[in-house]
Amino acid sequence: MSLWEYANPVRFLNLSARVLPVFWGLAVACLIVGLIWGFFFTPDDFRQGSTVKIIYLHVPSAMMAINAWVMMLVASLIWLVRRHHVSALAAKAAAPVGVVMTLIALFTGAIWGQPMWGTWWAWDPRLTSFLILFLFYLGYIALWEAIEDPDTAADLTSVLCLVGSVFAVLSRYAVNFWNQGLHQGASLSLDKEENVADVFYIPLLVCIAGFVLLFIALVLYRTGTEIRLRRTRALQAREGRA
Amino acid sequence: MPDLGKYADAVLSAYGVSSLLLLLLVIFTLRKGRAARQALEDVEKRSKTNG
Amino acid sequence: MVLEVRDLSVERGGIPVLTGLSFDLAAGQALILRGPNGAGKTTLLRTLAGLQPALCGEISGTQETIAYSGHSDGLKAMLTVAENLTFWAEVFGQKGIDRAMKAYALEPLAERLAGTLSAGQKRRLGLARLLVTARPIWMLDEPTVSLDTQAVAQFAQAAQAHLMSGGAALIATHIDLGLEAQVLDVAPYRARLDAKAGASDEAFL
Amino acid sequence: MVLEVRDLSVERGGIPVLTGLSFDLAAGQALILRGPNGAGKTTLLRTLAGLQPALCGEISGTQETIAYSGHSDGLKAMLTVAENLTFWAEVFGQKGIDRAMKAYALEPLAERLAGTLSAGQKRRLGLARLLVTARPIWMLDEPTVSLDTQAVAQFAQAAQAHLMSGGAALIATHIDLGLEAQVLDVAPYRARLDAKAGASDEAFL
Amino acid sequence: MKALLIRDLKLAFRAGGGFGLGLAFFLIVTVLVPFGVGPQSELLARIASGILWLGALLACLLSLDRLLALDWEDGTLDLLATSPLPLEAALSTKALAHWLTTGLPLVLASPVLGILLNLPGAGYFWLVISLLLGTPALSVIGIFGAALTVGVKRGGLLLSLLVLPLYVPTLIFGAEAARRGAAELDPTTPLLMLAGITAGTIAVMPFASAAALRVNLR
Amino acid sequence: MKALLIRDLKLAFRAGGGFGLGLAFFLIVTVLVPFGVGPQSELLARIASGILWLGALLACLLSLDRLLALDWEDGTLDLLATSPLPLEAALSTKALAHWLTTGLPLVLASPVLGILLNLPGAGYFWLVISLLLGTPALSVIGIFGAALTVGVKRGGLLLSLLVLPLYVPTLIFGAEAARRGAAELDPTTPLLMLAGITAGTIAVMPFASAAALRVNLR
Ligand code: HEM
Ligand SMILES: Nc1ncnc2c1ncn2[C@@H]1O[C@H](COP(=O)(O)OP(=O)(O)OP(=O)(O)O)[C@@H](O)[C@H]1O
Ligand SMILES: Nc1ncnc2c1ncn2[C@@H]1O[C@H](COP(=O)(O)OP(=O)(O)OP(=O)(O)O)[C@@H](O)[C@H]1O
Ligand SMILES: [Mg+2]
Ligand SMILES: [Mg+2]
Repeated sequence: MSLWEYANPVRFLNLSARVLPVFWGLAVACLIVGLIWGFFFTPDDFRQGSTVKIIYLHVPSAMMAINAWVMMLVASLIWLVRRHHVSALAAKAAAPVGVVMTLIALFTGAIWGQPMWGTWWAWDPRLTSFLILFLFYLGYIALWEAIEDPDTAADLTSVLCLVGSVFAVLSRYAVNFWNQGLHQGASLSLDKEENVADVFYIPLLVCIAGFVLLFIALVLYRTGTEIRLRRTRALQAREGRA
Repeated sequence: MPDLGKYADAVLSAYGVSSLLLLLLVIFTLRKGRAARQALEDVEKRSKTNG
Repeated sequence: MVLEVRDLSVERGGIPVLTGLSFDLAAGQALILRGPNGAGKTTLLRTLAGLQPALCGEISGTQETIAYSGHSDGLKAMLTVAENLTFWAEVFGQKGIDRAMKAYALEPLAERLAGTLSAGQKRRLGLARLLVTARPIWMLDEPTVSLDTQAVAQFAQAAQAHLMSGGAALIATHIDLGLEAQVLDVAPYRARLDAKAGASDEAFL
Repeated sequence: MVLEVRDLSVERGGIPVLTGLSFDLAAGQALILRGPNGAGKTTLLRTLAGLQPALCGEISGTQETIAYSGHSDGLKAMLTVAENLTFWAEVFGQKGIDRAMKAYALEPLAERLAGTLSAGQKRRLGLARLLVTARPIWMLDEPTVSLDTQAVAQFAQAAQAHLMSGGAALIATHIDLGLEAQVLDVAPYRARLDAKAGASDEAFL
Repeated sequence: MKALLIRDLKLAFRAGGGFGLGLAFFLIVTVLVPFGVGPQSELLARIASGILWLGALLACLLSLDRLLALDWEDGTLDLLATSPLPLEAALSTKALAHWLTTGLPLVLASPVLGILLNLPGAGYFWLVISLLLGTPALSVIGIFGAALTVGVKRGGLLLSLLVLPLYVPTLIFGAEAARRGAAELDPTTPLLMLAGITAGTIAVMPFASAAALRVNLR
Repeated sequence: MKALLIRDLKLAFRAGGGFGLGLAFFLIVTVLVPFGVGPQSELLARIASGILWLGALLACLLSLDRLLALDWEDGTLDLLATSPLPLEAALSTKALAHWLTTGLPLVLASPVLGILLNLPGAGYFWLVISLLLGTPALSVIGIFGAALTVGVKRGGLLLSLLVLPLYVPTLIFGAEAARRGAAELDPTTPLLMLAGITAGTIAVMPFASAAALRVNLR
């Protein structure tokens, strides 16, 4: 059986009904374990003091904010090429989750920045391109909301997602060129010397897993909601036509 | 409760706001989901009774 | 046959509106679409004109042959009558608007801005546009709205001339045009509510 | 007499269009305005409705008594049919839209967004609005454009009921409404080009 | 009037209705400024309160053209003008709806955007106060401009051109109050002027707007 | 195509057509900035080139919604889509017309407005060059946004929201080049990047725009 068959809405609903409890459970478990571990049972960093605990929120949410857009990009491509409705609806369902992730990352980053850099916000390349990503999210959601016909909306938002991705990458380079950075480098890459120490590293991984699972659970659930709304709409439309 | 030192405000508000945002997201998601389920059931019931 | 339609289904807002429609249109023939409000005449015409995709079925003969005229006329309020017509003539690669101006008695209005015309005068200008497209198949959606009897006669005459010269026309209307033509009532083709015709909503039923 | 017009001149774009028009409208009476395209029917109706000033002449009886309906229907695409009607009912201080919905068979469409209606359905909604204004004099500009025969009959019935209950109506149209009414042809009142009627251009003639 | 207010709010919140777009534009202008003038935070801090006021003004300005134009195009204004509601009341109601859906959100969002521009700590309070006092004037003046230009096809930019000079006093006093607040000087005088302008425009403008609209309708 | 270009230019120059309004908006934004940030000339000189770029961008942005919306409303787009002209060509032509009536005047006016903002002498040349290279990209990206939102009633602000993030790279390189020019540094690198962006968007965007428009027409 090919993977595409799950793109049938009914099949998708059935499947997601079965796996959703698992994802919800795992997500909540990982988040609770990871965050409690991080908050209560990790030492303070010698330079950053207790603020290092923010890493358990900031890094996973920032990662998910970016990954959510990538997921939307893939889903949009699938919709454009294969025209599976579930795919378009999944992209629609993921966008608000992505926005909240972005907000969390922005907020925790800003709070972290105040003690670390002495400012809430700096026009650093990573921060700036992240902010632009936030704008793309807003535009994407606004476009979905503004268009009445669902298929038209799916097509147009997909095109926007594609073009937006290209420009997001372009902006990243532009911003890099425009200003030199202040923000942390890649601290998770395993081959680097200055990796985050293990005491911080393992609970961080648990938190990341928690955010990923939460994202999956939310997107599956929200996709189901979108499917139901779309079905309601279809039935109502037919009622009205009668 | 671990001793957060002088950064207590920062750390606590970061955790507070983040969990609030996540919670709101989950609550709104579930509420919208439930409403959608309800609306769909209503419509399906109607379409069955009406023919 | 200049236009052949086989087993066509059209949709509007994700819902099939008409299904199983088949008809032919020969050169020199006019076909009048009738049906109550909301039956799907506008949707059918837009589909045939290529403005929206068909759900299923075959349409042949619509490649670069269609002059479409919908509820709105595509007029620019700030261009004069003559400028409006000239623009469309050039877009369709034609020269000369005199014949069209004459057919609808627009000469006295030639230098008026289109925005200052009355409802019926605007409509006449919209219809005159068809004459500068040199396209063989006219697809008209309620062409005689707001026209007085004299203008309706001008339209009938222009349509007759178009048919005589080998053109064809498909016209949706509720009123009598004074044109001898076959009538196609679309009401019987109305899609049933549960019709599976590939509408975009169908996956959700 | 609910409406009295004496020696009225109306202008459009600074030029007098109709001059020396006098007529009365009694309760229970309908008057149909006829005239070729561009004669000035729309201009006359807008003047009587108080949307533009008259050049000269007297109009009496139009204070808060007029329900006007022009070429466009004042519908909001993003409100449902019921919401659109309710809004107008409240603006005119009325309650209840059921009668209006019923008169034009709009109940099945009540929850549809007005933007997704067909041309004729929109028009029906626009006409239903008249029934929630509770105003005695209707001024309608080509009310039956795009309507099918059934809807035209609904309109005739609603208008008849309005007249029976002591209302009056002034209707500009090119087609037959199936309504017994006096006819006023405006063509004879057309302003001559050099008519001095107080148009804003006159000072420059 | 209540019916009109509710309808306008409903329309704003419906898809394509424009709620939140003013906000988004405000956000975007604020974000773009550093791209234009460069990212030096000390420079940004100096221009922050001015730019925020300017951004709020522009966001307001851009939403003006949907204020009346949509109602004009679909004939609603013709019908409203023949309805029992006086045009002055209708326009005041529409201005109120505009402020609720555009001005108020801008006021609430301004502190957050202040962070992006490095607004000095003392500035936040006075920025919000000055915007709160000033934005109603922007809506009322805006509706006057909209009434003036409603007959012009796609008058958006013409509208901006007409309204901007009228906005200048509000901007001067508003930005001055915010700037003084940020520099820890006393902002009372400009704030009083601002309040005076707002009160004056609210009292007078609806009549001017209704007069302009009546001319345009004929 | 020539007919379309001529018609668009004609319409722009007719009353209410919008020619010069972009320019006026540009002027007004530039004039308002001193009211917002205060009149210190040294401060203004530092932000001048950035503000001018920003003003040009906003002026461009505001004229976008008349780019397609008018043709949509009166049915011209439906008719164009059934005409022999490919939609890609039609949209490119419209973008060209937009640039000629909006972008080019902005470029020509920018030195004059530079004086108002105390732009340093070395900056004028590079400001004009960078605008000349950058504004075509703004028009082409803009028409993409317009094609996306053309079905949305009065999509003006939504259009801004969608287009602005797309404008960011152009703005960064353009303003950077102008700033470097004004500071007597070497502006070649950003100018090259700017030229690259413009060339790339001109090559690709018409296809994306036509695709979006086709979706909207159906
Ligand atoms: C508003 C301010 C901030 C924003 C918008 C922000 C944004 C981001 C983003 C986008 C990432 C990349 C995630 C990924 O590539 O998967 C990230 C990672 C990270 N951030 Fe921040 N950040 C901010 C402030 C801070 C501050 C103040 C610190 C600490 C001093 C910090 C520490 C980190 C760390 C350690 C990582 C992980 C780096 C990696 O492994 O890639 N951030 N942040
Ligand atoms: N955007 C839309 N979304 C959903 N349904 C729509 C939409 N537009 C039109 N419809 C519905 O599609 C059906 C067909 O409409 P269409 O405009 O083709 O009718 P028509 O035959 O042209 O009617 P009329 O004689 O009134 O012009 C109608 O029932 C209408 O309500
Ligand atoms: N803005 C304007 N400026 C100048 N002349 C105008 C303007 N609008 C309309 N006219 C002219 O005024 C005259 C009267 O127009 P009006 O719209 O009243 O005619 P009508 O009788 O309603 O015609 P129709 O039957 O076509 O609707 C027409 O000759 C028209 O060309
Ligand atoms: Mg129709
Ligand atoms: Mg008329």
